[in-house]
Amino acid sequence: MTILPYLVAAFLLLAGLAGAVISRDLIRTIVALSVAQSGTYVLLLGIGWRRGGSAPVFADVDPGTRTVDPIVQALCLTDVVVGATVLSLLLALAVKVHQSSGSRDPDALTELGG
Amino acid sequence: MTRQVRTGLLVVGLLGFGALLVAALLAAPPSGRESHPYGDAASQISVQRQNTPNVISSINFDQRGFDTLGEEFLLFASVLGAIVLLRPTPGDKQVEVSDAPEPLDAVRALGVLLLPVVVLVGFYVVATGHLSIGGGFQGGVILATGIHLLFLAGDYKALRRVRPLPLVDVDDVVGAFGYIVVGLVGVAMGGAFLQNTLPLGTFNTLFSAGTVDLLSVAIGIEVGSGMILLLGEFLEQALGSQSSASSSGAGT
Amino acid sequence: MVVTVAAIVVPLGAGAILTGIGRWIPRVLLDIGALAAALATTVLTLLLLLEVQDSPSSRVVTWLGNWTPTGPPGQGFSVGIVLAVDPLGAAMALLSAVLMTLVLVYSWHHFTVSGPAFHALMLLLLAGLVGFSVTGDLFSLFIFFELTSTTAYALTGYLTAQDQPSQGALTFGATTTVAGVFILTGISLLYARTDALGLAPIGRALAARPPDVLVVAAFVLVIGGLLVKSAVVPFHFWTADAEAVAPTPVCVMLSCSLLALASVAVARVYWTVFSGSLTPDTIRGPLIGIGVLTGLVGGVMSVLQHHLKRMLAFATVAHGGLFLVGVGAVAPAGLAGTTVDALGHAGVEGALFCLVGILLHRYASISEHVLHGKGRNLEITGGLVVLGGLGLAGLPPFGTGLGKTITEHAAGAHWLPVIGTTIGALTGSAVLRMWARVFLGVGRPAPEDQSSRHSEEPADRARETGGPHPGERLSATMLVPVILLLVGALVIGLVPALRNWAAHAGAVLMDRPGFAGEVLDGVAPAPLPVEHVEGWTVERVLIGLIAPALAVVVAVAAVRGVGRAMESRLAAPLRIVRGLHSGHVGDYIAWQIVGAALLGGIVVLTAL
Amino acid sequence: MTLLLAVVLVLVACSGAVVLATKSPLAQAVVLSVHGLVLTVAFAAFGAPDVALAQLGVGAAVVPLMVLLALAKTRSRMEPAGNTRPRLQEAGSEAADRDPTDPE
Repeated sequence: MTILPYLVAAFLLLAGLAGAVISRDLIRTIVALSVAQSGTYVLLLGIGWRRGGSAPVFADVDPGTRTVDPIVQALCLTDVVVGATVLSLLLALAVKVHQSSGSRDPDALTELGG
Repeated sequence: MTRQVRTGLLVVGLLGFGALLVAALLAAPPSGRESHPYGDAASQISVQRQNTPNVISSINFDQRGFDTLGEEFLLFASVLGAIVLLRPTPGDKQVEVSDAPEPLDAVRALGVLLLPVVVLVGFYVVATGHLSIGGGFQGGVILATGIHLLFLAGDYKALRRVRPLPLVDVDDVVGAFGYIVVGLVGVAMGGAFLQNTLPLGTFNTLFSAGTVDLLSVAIGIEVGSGMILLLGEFLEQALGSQSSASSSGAGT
Repeated sequence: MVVTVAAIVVPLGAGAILTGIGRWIPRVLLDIGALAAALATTVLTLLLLLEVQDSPSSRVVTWLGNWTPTGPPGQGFSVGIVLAVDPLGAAMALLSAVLMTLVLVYSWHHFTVSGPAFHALMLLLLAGLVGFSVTGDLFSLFIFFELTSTTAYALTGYLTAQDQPSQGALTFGATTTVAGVFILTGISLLYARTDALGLAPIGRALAARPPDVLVVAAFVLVIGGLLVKSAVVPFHFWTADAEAVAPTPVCVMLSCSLLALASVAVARVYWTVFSGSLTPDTIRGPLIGIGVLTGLVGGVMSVLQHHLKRMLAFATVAHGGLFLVGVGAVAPAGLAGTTVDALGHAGVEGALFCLVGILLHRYASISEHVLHGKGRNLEITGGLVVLGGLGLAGLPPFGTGLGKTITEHAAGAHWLPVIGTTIGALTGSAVLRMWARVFLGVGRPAPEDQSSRHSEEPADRARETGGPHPGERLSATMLVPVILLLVGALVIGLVPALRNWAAHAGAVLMDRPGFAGEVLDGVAPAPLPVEHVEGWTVERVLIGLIAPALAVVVAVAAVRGVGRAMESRLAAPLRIVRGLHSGHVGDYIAWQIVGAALLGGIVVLTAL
Repeated sequence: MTLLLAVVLVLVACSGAVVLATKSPLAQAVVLSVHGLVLTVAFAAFGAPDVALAQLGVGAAVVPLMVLLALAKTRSRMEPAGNTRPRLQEAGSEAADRDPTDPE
């Protein structure tokens, strides 16, 4: 159990990168990158997890309660939102590429070679 | 490179890179460990000094508020960039938007009924982010998705009506600039940039935690309007305009 | 203290305001507003540099939100974020602000835009660059890295009328997204080990125990991510694709500012975070090796291009390799070489990009083939191109030449001057050959590249500049920035105090215990020994003349067609090198993974 | 609690793999949404309700929707010429997620 989150994170990361490399469709490439990004979220939360810790919100619980690490959650939270907007920018670029070249297949886009 | 070469390169790279990554993760302290000194210190400060029950909000909008400033402008830049990229070029002709085929009445009714509820929840989540689960990021996302329930309900024209893009545009700027202004409050009151110099109020009440809530609202406005603009632009692209310059570019 | 924050917040705020009001104000007010913001940032970063110079420790430390650390000396701890400006950080911020001001002046006349997005994104890019140079926190370094990436590839894809910009911007965007994932994973690993996000506390915690595979992996991930921005083999592929299609002002910012900043960031992160664990000897070999390889690949590729922006982009890659050699010298003098070279290169390369932009403005083409002989009556532009080409080759007393010789001596290997001369000769010859063909019209027209062929149709390049303007008088707003950039590159090579200042700046950056003590405990560090770096000597000037001379010879040979025989003999290996630069997103990401694996393997061998 | 977490984490890995293995781009967008939902559950199980809330909106709704819309926009051009009239309608219905797996 103690290394399972790490292994899942590494799997998502590596598989996502691999998917981005072998993809034959720019939008699939971007989706694969988002899977790789989700690996970093799992890794962050896995690192900050504390066995038996509660959520770091002290609205209804005693201030002394043991919680999981709030720092990684703050990092992860901002990253979830920002990761999405970065992906949107990539998607916009993919739309634009398709608009002018008529294809989403990176193998068919050879204007920028050599 | 041919596909075979690329795949071969990938396999070699993944083997090496994966081995390094997994070895490093095995050498890391295991998940679930007891010691989290930074996190515990942040919790303590949040609850005991800053009157902020939600530690995440205290970190995002107080202790590490500068990161959030950067994140906010990252979002702002992405939205601006996506709009510029998706904006119709002179060759495109605008096509009058036709509604998608009639959805089921039940779906439409559900969407229309849910809309005010979701929007209300969004505002609530933004406003109480310093107290309980939520805050500007989450509330903003809820607001943006909530408004787009109308699209799922098939009423794109209605969506266009309730989504006054120029206003949202202004909100986007207000959210981004508001964060800086709140940050400057700290300077105006003789402290550092983004210093939480406002009265901290009573623990666990709405008007407490000083600038945390203000910054959270600024982020809520920014995230909400940014996401609405993004989704709006993608919707306009998919449904509204159609490229006529396409044929000239194709086949090159 | 206030100045540091203001230098980041002013361009951010101005970007937001321009976006808000830009739609209702005429273009000229937009230009003035953006220019005023860039000028204000220049003044602020200049003040910051002066403040840093005045400080006895050569650092200005600002705890944001006033979260000043507490705890006994040696164990200072804070939950907040720190901006820790050292001389090199302030200088890089100033460089970015100056370049931004100049390109905004340049784009006044050159660039046809509608709406405020271009100006706003440029200012946000500037804010990102300043923040990237001054932050003392690893996570906010990542945030500013992402801010520069996002704005940069949005700006790259700005000209959406044709397919190329989007494609170059997409490969750029995808590779930097992968780089972001790398860096974030590295930060996570470091957080798991040290429970800290600041450069200083992480460095302190890592120094307390011997290195292991986690430290190596974190090093590879964070540095590997940064190396994407400093365009180092095999992470460099995006550079030419992005710059081939980016608007000229954006090319200048990418080539001259971002690349140099990323190289300095590599040095900063290594010295403040990892140097207590991974000793300098472990990274010296890998960094110098990568730098040399990058220089050679960039130089060869530059000669092979006939698309002028791609040619200059590869010249940038080649010089970026030399920057990394300076970082890999792991000594103050090495960083001094990197700094001087980076500043000189910014002047020369920035001027060349702007000059190519003038051709683009006039003839709506940047293909060497199409432009053949077109520049016959552009004497001033042509003369400046020659000066730029010689400067790129490192002609004394250009700052590029001085930086190169300092770097070579600091790195120590006796064969390095040969490499440096080769890189200078290759990149310089490409520019001089282009000059001979375009401005003199000698020889046969250049062959066409796959990439330049596509930028020929008259309508194509018109997007950036609003159509060809063949008979127009050369506008002062376009020419003055070019001249200022070239003069700057000369001054940097001529002011003797600069190189000793740069060496001192390098020593400050490398002082990990002093940095941690000042940031975390508020203890002024022990004074550093005065650095002295040798500048131009007769011997160095003579050696420095070899590269420009060779560049002229090679350029003449190329124009006369002598090179063609050699090129055909070398055809197979050259075709392979060219073929690797395929413009394919998947290829580039695959190379990133392979590069990280190789770097990891080498550092594991040297460090563990 | 830890058992739940372990099960959810395995599910996360599986849903991620399914996203990558899905061939049809439209189906992939839907599976991506499922992956986002599974991640939401995992974040909640990690004791991170704040992150889970953001992920619910972003990962399960916004990103898949944008992918769908990008597909709708880019798909139209791949169809043979002369078929332009009905394609706006199609794009709309497709993006509206009525039956995303159906190619026509």
